[in-house]
Amino acid sequence: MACTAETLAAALRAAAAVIAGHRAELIELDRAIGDADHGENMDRGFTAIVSALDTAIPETPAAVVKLAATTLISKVGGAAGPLYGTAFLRASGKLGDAAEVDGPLLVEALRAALEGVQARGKAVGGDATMVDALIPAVSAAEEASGSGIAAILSAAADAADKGAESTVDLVPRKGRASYLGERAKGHMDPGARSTALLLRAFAEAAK
Amino acid sequence: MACTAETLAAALRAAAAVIAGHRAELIELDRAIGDADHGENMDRGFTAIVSALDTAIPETPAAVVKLAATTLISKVGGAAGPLYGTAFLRASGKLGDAAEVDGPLLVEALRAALEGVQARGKAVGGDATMVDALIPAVSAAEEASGSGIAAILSAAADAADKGAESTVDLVPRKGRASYLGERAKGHMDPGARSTALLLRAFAEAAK
Amino acid sequence: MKKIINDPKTVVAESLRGLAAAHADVLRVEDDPAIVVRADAPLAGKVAVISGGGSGHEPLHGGFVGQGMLAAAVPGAVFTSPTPDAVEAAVKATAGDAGALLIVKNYTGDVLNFETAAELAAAEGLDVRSVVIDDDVAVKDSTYTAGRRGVGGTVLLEKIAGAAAERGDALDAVEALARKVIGQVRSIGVALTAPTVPHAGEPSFDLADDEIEFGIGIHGEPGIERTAVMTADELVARMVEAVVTDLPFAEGDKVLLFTNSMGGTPLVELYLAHGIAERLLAERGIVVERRLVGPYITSLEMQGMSLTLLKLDDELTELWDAPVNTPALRWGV
Amino acid sequence: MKKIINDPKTVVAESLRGLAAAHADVLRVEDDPAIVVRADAPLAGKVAVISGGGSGHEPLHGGFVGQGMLAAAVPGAVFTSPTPDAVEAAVKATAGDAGALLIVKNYTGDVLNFETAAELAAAEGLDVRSVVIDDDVAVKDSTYTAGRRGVGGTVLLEKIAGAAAERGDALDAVEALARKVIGQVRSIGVALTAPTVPHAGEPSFDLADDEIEFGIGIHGEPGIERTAVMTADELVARMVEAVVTDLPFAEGDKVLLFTNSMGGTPLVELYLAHGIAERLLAERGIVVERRLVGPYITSLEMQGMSLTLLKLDDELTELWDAPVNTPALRWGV
Ligand SMILES: Nc1ncnc2c1ncn2[C@@H]1O[C@H](COP(=O)(O)OP(=O)(O)O)[C@@H](O)[C@H]1O
Ligand SMILES: Nc1ncnc2c1ncn2[C@@H]1O[C@H](COP(=O)(O)OP(=O)(O)O)[C@@H](O)[C@H]1O
Ligand SMILES: [Mg+2]
Ligand SMILES: [Mg+2]
Ligand SMILES: [Mg+2]
Ligand SMILES: [Mg+2]
Repeated sequence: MACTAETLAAALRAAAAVIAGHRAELIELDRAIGDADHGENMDRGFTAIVSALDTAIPETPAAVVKLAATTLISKVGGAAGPLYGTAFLRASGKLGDAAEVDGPLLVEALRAALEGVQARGKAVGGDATMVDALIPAVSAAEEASGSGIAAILSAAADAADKGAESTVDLVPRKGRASYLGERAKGHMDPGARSTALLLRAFAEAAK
Repeated sequence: MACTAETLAAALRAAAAVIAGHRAELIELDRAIGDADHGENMDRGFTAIVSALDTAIPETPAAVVKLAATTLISKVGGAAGPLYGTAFLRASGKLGDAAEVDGPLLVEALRAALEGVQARGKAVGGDATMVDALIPAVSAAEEASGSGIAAILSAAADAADKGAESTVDLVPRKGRASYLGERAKGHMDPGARSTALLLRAFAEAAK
Repeated sequence: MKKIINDPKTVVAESLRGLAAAHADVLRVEDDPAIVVRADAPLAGKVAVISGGGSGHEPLHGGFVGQGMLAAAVPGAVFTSPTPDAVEAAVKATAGDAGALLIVKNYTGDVLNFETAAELAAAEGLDVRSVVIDDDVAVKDSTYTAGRRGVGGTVLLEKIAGAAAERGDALDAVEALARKVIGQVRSIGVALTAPTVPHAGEPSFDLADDEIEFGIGIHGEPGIERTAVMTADELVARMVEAVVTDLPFAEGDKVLLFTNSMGGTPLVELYLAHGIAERLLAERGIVVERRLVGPYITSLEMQGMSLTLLKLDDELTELWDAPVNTPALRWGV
Repeated sequence: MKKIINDPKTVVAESLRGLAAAHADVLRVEDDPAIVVRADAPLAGKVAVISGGGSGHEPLHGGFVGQGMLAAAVPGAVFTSPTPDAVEAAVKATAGDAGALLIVKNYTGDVLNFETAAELAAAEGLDVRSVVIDDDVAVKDSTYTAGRRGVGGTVLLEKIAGAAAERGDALDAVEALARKVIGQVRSIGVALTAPTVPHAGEPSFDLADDEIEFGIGIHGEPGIERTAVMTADELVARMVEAVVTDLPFAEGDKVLLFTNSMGGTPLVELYLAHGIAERLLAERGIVVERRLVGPYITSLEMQGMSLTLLKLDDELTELWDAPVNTPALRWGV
């Protein structure tokens, strides 16, 4: 499947549906170790992305991703808003004016997204944040970079799932969950989970 | 048993112990149809009576009852404080300067107490208040007026128990419980219950 | 029961110590019997406006003691009206030749204890009057009840009577004004949860997760009906309807709208409800000229709210706007 | 969940409508993005002190907008920090040549969103500074946490910075003063119950009937330990100890003591706790010169309280005493 502005928009719509379906789960994860809003925040943001896409789909893949970025920044709030917003913004920056995104370009964009999140939030691997889903996802994507878009995203999503899973045993050091210290052990980080959900939705959409 | 200042003081101490023992029950009754303070109020008042008697027992029965009256008025508050206070005050008025209270005088004092409560609170029989325990108690006392103090008080206590029981089926028209209307049915009036408890305590003390 | 207390028996006394420490510039607390009086009492040449009742409704009444409002407050045990000697002590601590006005909320206990106090004070030659406020439209005022309860209107009455006393009105005038306020103020309350009285240790009543009590008093006493939860729009519409149709308030009337939290309802919800009430009153052509929004007459931690409407005229508005300096209400000073 | 709302998604917007209706003399609310600004904004020649954060902590921040305090407040969704464009809109609506100071509570979300807003505003040539308040001693300030949270001290900071701006201090001076306040204010909080976020529908955490959370933030986030209930004397002693030893506050220090309810704790308990804190500070020779008692920075209906101590000097005391006219804090006007 070609990765154009149109298919990217469709993937974002698919992601919005997945987030809406997991809204309660993300709230519950955040309730356990944070402030019970991550599902609501993500749902508000992706619902707004769908509305924006309903009005008009920008011409280039970069513009679509940038629209998602600015919408997330202006609608989500909380920690997740600026972090995901920056991720999409940096990814968009990589895409340039390409009319279609190929495997290697996608991998570059994913790497840029990760770097953006780390630049903004200063979290490293093992801090029990969305970074723990993103780092293995980007590595897996890089390894699969020769295969097609769908395969790359599938590999990333698989790795993100494992990464999210790994946060269950970690003591958080960033974000609200860090206040809990040892007590946060046994809970999956909501942002890591939403990262894994988004990558899975993109992978499915690319099939 | 002779009814002197000393024995009256002992009866008040006995009554205080009974009220303390039923504090939780009276709170619970008031919780159901009022504001959950009747047991606390009565316990505060009778505890204060015991303290006052610990300092000095007044010389005459009238003075002992008056001490109880003024203590209740200044310590209980709520509806029960002025009502019981007035009851004891009127009863004390009847006792004059007698050194010992006999059956007929006791009955007169009980009647005066009832009249005092009704003068202050304007409740009539059937309004589901302490008056529903007092009316039959005074009638029973009057019928037993020829027998001894103990027998009079026993008869009054028996009648008060039944009277208190009768409030279960009534719709309250006075005090806080009246706001509940029909919904108060099925609950015994806390003030009627405390009246019955007091009379029973006096009857036991007189044995 | 989880509360920040040491012992249910000493809650009120200990709380008053904190009140005194926090607001020494405005008031002082006297012990045994416990009363809260203006720091500058007794008040020479001015009527002493005094109120009181069971504790647990804070800031009412102790939080309204100060310049331009109450001369003294008489706190009883939690939810239990104070005793006559406490009320009498408050009169003696504050009232001078100008006399005193007792503001009594219509509950059997308050009425009986304040009545007795007024008699005691009168017997000592003091000029003491009392007014009974009964603004709660949830109770049918019939021989089948103890009559309408005194609720939210009490706060407005204390402010306005206090302002009249402060500007030097004589006792007759302050009393007449108080009766006027009572005649044109109406309230209704709802409870979402029950309060827990410290000495009782458990909630005062049981309310299911999908139920509310419509028409409660300030102890959560029931009124009109126990009903299913509803949206804020529906709830406030029912409340406005109950209050407006009772007086009734008519198109063109100028009013003060008082949206009160019963304690546990957060401000975010209270302002939401207030906004709805403003809209509904505007739709009826009733002109909201003044407003008060917040937890001013509460029922411990009970969640719920009340709406109070007072019909204004120029005099009442002027007295409402007059300077006041108390722990809970302050402006112009 | 029982709340006086229509729809979790519109709670904040509807609540702001009520706030605007209730306090039109002091503030106005602008929509999309939602911001609360002084009625007389923009402020010519004066620094605009602006704060904001997730909603659900009312009266913080909207209730502190007005003369002598905040120029604008930026309310996010409940417990969710606002977005950069909302913060930027608040800056543009209020700031003039004198610039703006953003007061940011130290939470990852607030810091990231306000930082971005400051960059956006600076890019448009506005002089915008920001300070991050982190007064909560319950959190160890280490690389293992997001750092200390901004809690009760925020209220005092907003008042003092607002007063400095009102008297005409330049941005440099207001910023320096804000940093001074942040350097000498410390807080600790406890929770007895959990708040319920409207969109979540159930309590944010589970606390057993005999447990309290010692060292909570304003969303009920945990801190030091979950422990058994204790008496008010024990609890307040632990809180005072935690705050006093942190700065530390020493014998002879003059302080402002702020005893804050987290929302659901009734005033009768709060004043009781305040009285204990006053006594314990007196025993340590710490001189309480000013106090604030009430629900000023809350966590919806959560029961609990916080204690905040600010070390005073003549300048801070003068700025604290300066006139303020906002919905929730008012004196001298
Ligand atoms: N410094 C950080 N770096 C990376 N991710 C972070 C950081 N802080 C928080 N997060 C992520 O944000 C998620 C929480 O987002 P959300 O609940 O929407 O915001 P908030 O914490 O402000 O309520 C966390 O689960 C975590 O994955
Ligand atoms: N008008 C009245 N006449 C007689 N008894 C009354 C009246 N009003 C209330 N009572 C009695 O007082 C009792 C309640 O007392 P208590 O709970 O101590 O005071 P409060 O109702 O002020 O909380 C009721 O159960 C009832 O028996
Ligand atoms: Mg969160
Ligand atoms: Mg009672
Ligand atoms: Mg009572
Ligand atoms: Mg949040």
